[in-house]
Amino acid sequence: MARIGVFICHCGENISATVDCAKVSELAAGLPGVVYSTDYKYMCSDPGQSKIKEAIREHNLTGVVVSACSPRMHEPTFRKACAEAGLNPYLCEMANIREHCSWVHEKGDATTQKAFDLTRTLVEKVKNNHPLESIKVPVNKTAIVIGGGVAGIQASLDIANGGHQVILVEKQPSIGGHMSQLSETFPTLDCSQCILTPRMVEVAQHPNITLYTCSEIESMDGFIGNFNVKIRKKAKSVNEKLCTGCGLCTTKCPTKNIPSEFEQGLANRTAIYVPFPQAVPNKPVIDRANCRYFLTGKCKVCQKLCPTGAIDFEQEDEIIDVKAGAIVLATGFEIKNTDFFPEYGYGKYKDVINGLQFERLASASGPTQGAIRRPSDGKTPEKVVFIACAGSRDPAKGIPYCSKICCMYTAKHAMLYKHKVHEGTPYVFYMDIRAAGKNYDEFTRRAIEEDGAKYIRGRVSNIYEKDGKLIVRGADTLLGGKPVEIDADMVVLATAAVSCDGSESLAQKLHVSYDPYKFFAEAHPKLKPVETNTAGIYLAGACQAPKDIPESVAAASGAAAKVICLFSNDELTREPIVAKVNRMPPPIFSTCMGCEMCISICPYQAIDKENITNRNGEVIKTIAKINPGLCQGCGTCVAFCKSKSIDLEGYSNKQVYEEVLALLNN
Amino acid sequence: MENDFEPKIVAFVCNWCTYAGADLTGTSRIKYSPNVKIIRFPCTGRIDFMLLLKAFSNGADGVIVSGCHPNDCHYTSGNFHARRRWVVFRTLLDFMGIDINRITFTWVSAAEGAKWAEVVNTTASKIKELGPYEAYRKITNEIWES
Amino acid sequence: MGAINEIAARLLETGEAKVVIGYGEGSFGSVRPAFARNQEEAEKLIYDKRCTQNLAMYVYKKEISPLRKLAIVANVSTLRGIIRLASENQIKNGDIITLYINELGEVIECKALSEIEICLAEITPEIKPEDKELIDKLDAMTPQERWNFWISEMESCIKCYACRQACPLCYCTQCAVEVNQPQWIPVAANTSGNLEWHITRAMHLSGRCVECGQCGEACPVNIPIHLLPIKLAEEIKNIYGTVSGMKIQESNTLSTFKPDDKENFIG
Amino acid sequence: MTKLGFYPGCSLEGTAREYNESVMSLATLFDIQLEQVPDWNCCGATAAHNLNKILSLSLPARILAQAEKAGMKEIIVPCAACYSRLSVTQHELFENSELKKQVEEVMDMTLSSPIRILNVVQFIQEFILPHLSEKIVKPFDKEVACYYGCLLVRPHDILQFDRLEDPQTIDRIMEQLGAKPIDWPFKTECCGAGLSVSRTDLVAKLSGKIVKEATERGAKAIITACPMCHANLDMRRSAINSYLAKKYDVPVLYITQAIGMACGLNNKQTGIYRHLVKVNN
Repeated sequence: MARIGVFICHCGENISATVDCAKVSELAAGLPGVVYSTDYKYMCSDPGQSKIKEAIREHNLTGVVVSACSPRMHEPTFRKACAEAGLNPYLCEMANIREHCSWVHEKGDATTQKAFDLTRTLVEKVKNNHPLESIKVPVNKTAIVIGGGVAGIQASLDIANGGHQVILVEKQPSIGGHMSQLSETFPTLDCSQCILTPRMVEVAQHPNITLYTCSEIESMDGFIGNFNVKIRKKAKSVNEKLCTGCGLCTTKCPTKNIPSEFEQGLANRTAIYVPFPQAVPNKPVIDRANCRYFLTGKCKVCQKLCPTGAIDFEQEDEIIDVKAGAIVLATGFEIKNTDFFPEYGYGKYKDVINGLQFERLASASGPTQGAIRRPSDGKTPEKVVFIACAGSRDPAKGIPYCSKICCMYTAKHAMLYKHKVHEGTPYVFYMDIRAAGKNYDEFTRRAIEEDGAKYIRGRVSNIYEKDGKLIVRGADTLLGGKPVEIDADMVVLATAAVSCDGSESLAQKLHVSYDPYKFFAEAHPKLKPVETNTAGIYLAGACQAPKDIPESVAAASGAAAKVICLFSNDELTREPIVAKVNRMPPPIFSTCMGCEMCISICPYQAIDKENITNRNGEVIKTIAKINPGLCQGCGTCVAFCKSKSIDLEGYSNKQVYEEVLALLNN
Repeated sequence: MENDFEPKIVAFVCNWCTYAGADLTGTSRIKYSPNVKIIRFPCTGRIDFMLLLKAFSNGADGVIVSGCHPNDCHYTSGNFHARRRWVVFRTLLDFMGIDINRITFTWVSAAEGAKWAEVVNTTASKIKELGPYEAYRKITNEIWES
Repeated sequence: MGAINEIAARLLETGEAKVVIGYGEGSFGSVRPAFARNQEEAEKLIYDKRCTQNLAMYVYKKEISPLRKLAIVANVSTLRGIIRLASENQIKNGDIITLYINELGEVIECKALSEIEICLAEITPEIKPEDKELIDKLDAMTPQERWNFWISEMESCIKCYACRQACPLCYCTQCAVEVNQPQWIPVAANTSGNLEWHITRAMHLSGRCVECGQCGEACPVNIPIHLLPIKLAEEIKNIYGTVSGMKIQESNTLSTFKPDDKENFIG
Repeated sequence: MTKLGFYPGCSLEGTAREYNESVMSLATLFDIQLEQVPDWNCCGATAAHNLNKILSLSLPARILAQAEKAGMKEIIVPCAACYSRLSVTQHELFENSELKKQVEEVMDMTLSSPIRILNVVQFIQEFILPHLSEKIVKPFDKEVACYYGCLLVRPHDILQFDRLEDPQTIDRIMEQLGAKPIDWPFKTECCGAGLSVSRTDLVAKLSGKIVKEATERGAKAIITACPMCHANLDMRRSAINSYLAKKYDVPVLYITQAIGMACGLNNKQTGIYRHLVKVNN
């Protein structure tokens, strides 16, 4: 006979403000099989958990229902408490009366009734729960880090220094990411490359790190501790083993006018190229889309020049199979280009540039060696207008969020400009100055007060070219919306930071959630900021949301710590939510008829055939068998099985059936 | 005329997308009709069509079935299998004259808290307009009357 | 003596088959299934226009199954039933010799399942005109009228499960209707339980039904119950382009998918 | 003969009579019959929509209901303000059933389904452009400044017509006529609109900018599709010129007039003789 305990949480006033918790408890006490029922202010607190533990011991409970917040929040907490009191943790269920009830309905009888209905439903479920044992699975102690920007570099180094193998996968020919493009960094104005390149080299030289550049994730299956990943290593047309990185090949390439990605189109590169001088690995690759040989079938100049015979036009993409226990996503962000803004000339004015382009102009290693010159005619601009929130915080542009980094880097840009062009005037159009961070506000104040950047609070409505000037028309909202017109020489748009192209398909390959803007979603906005909903996959850096360098690095180290925690176990326990094929006494053995249709339905190839033999070893019957190590518990086979021969622990036919009945029959 | 019929609606949802989306509705404090009550499943693939029948035979006036958007399934393909199952099931129910307007199929992701509220509210108001599922009640009540 | 009798006699004589499942004369001008185990019985087998029953349902029955190898006299729906059973691993290649009688009345002896596939490749299965007519009629009705139609039929169902027994694909040793933990479908015959049973049966046949109509034939109270799986088979053909029981390597339509499958009803 | 619904609105019967004349002549030339919405009323493009929301919706809703009653599947609305009011109203009502109910009660008519509401540019694109090349007798061989104003493209969410900040459709049509549209930044600049009467000084300033910029960038004509814009740029030219202290004589043409001229219609047919700024053929 079931002996169920019911615990109703007030969650401070989060639940009790709209639900009469005492009444729910009282009603629950009257349910058949419920021997104990109570309510308490904070069930998840220590005293709250003690109440549960005491009740389990005192009333010899066979099942526990905690009606509180979402089980996605506290199910592990309460299951652990039950286990500590000697009750199998899988005999504990939660009714979600906060997110699904108290927070979404007005105070009243209907809300209290619903809280009770949900509680009753879970009481009926828990009556049909079975004690389950966690499943142990081995952990492969190799991590895959996807993306080699500063976050990916940090995560890789941290995990590698923790003594584990790391496979770092980078889409571009070099690691370094956006940080390698930056001139100087806020709020310290230290040189970005000076602090980043040593770490890039460290990655290349680290014995625990394997680096694949020009590579992307082809597919993934498996689960935490046991991922199988296929990496597509794209043909570089240069044999890395033979290449010494001398760079001779790049000197005579006849195709010299390809806009350099690294220089943001402000300079050109050749078809065989090293993206930038400090690239890691520092070996050239051939851009097949632009290479004369691949376009016309003639040329091969680089091959003739190469002293080691490393140029290989026949090289093909390679698929590398790797096994890993954890994956860190560090794919970063992109910025919107100027062509996103019709009102600012949608990219047709050469002297309207984006923030990254300005970084290259200001960079000592950039196309102008750090001199601020406008792209159209190379003249030093006397008036530069910086426009913050270009696209960001603008629902009409589909980007309602704040890109977070622009306020700071725009202040930095204004400052760098003023430092390089003393007689120049920087104007900054802004909506708000968001400078929360260590030494950040001081930094923006400095830009305004010491370097004399002219900050104008207002939006720019449009920009047009006239007589060699860019006419910037906006409003000064601090002066009652007074129209402002500036005849600028150059305009820098702090364009919105957006998720990378392809992040949606990567998320789908890895089965991680993403938000409407295709940034990867964390498992909990506050308490699990570097985890994803898929166990074993973690987030680092701006692939989650716009982040600056310190935040990206912090998140990367956080993700690395999570990976190292995971790898500190040889085995990990998994929830035993797996499907099972029933077994019966002979001569039936199982009601499974061996139609094998479940085999094709299983996304994890977890179902196989099992032969049942007699004493002589003859096959009497062939039935389906589920490998609990591979099964992830989706239950698709369960709903599909015609003879009801498969059932799912934790969501059994009996449990869900009783839930439906209990929910409706009040 | 005020319609004071309060329909009973059961929502069968997957844990990873819609359940989490409904959590987000809560976290965002978006209000919706209390008529809908959620039963949690690991995946839409787990939702047996027979549960929908059981819901109607136990007095539900409407049903919502919701999971991850195509390609977003936590288990890769459970929702794809479910989708085919629902296509066939709907055809059958419609062929038998069962009111398919009482079943809402939808995809609600973990980020779509507002969409969940909208799904619930539109379903609830639609079912309110349709009224109690008397036709089905009639055949289930017969068991007790005979 | 016809070709069918000669072949049956030969198979039994050579021991290639222990039993030949076929048709024999019944009472009052009807035909009945016949099981020939010797020369004498082989001579009594007949085949004519009346032989429409799908005999594939016998091949896995516990009285027949141990007699494998079997031979079976087959019309098109029997062929499809056998192929479908093979694709669900209920028959293995070599278990069964099929004696298919084609349009011209010729007997085609298929020893391997692949030979059946070749016969089927020439055939475009069509549902009976009277079934099509009734389905169209029902489709033209309002949902309310369809409901009334089916409920009045369901009221007369006595849950004898003859429909299940007659179906070549209902081979489970434990049917979903017999599961009592939970009791998905009530044991007693009542309208809602009957409705649930027939919905379940149709769903379990979806993507598998070979459209022989035997379930409807078998119904003692004449419910056109075969229309349910047949309607689904037709819809599946329209939507997914798949036809069950034509090829062994086919997978069940409902245990496969395409990412861009139709979903216009999902919001 | 193609038959289409037609809503002229007040401007086309008053200050923009020449617009109406040119639309009608063009329709005749291209074998199109424009049938007026029976018993049409004001579109509500007045101060009313700042004061009484239901009234401002009910006025255009009645026009839509009248069109629906007359069995019209689409209506051509040359005036940009009318086009905006009708489109916005239709959108709001079919998005919000409560509001729709309220408005239907007010006008005592019902709206069953949305109809297509086409502005003059869409009308030209769909019904004139396919046959245009065969009718051109005298290419419009001039630099032109295509001026869209605000109401043709805003609110973009609802109208979904052309690029919000840098519309292109009139430019493309003018190219078909043989014209060279200039690249200029003031395509959707404010002309001063309804301040025409109350604050002519402001209109002179705002419209002045447009006239000046177009002239300086070499335009020989300004092409418009809105009676309000036309009024401000043409009728207020003397105010503009005295504000700018310079005589600007760039003419302002409705797009339908430009097409009419290229197709050999006479001044009477295109109505250009009514303009205050003289048009040289």
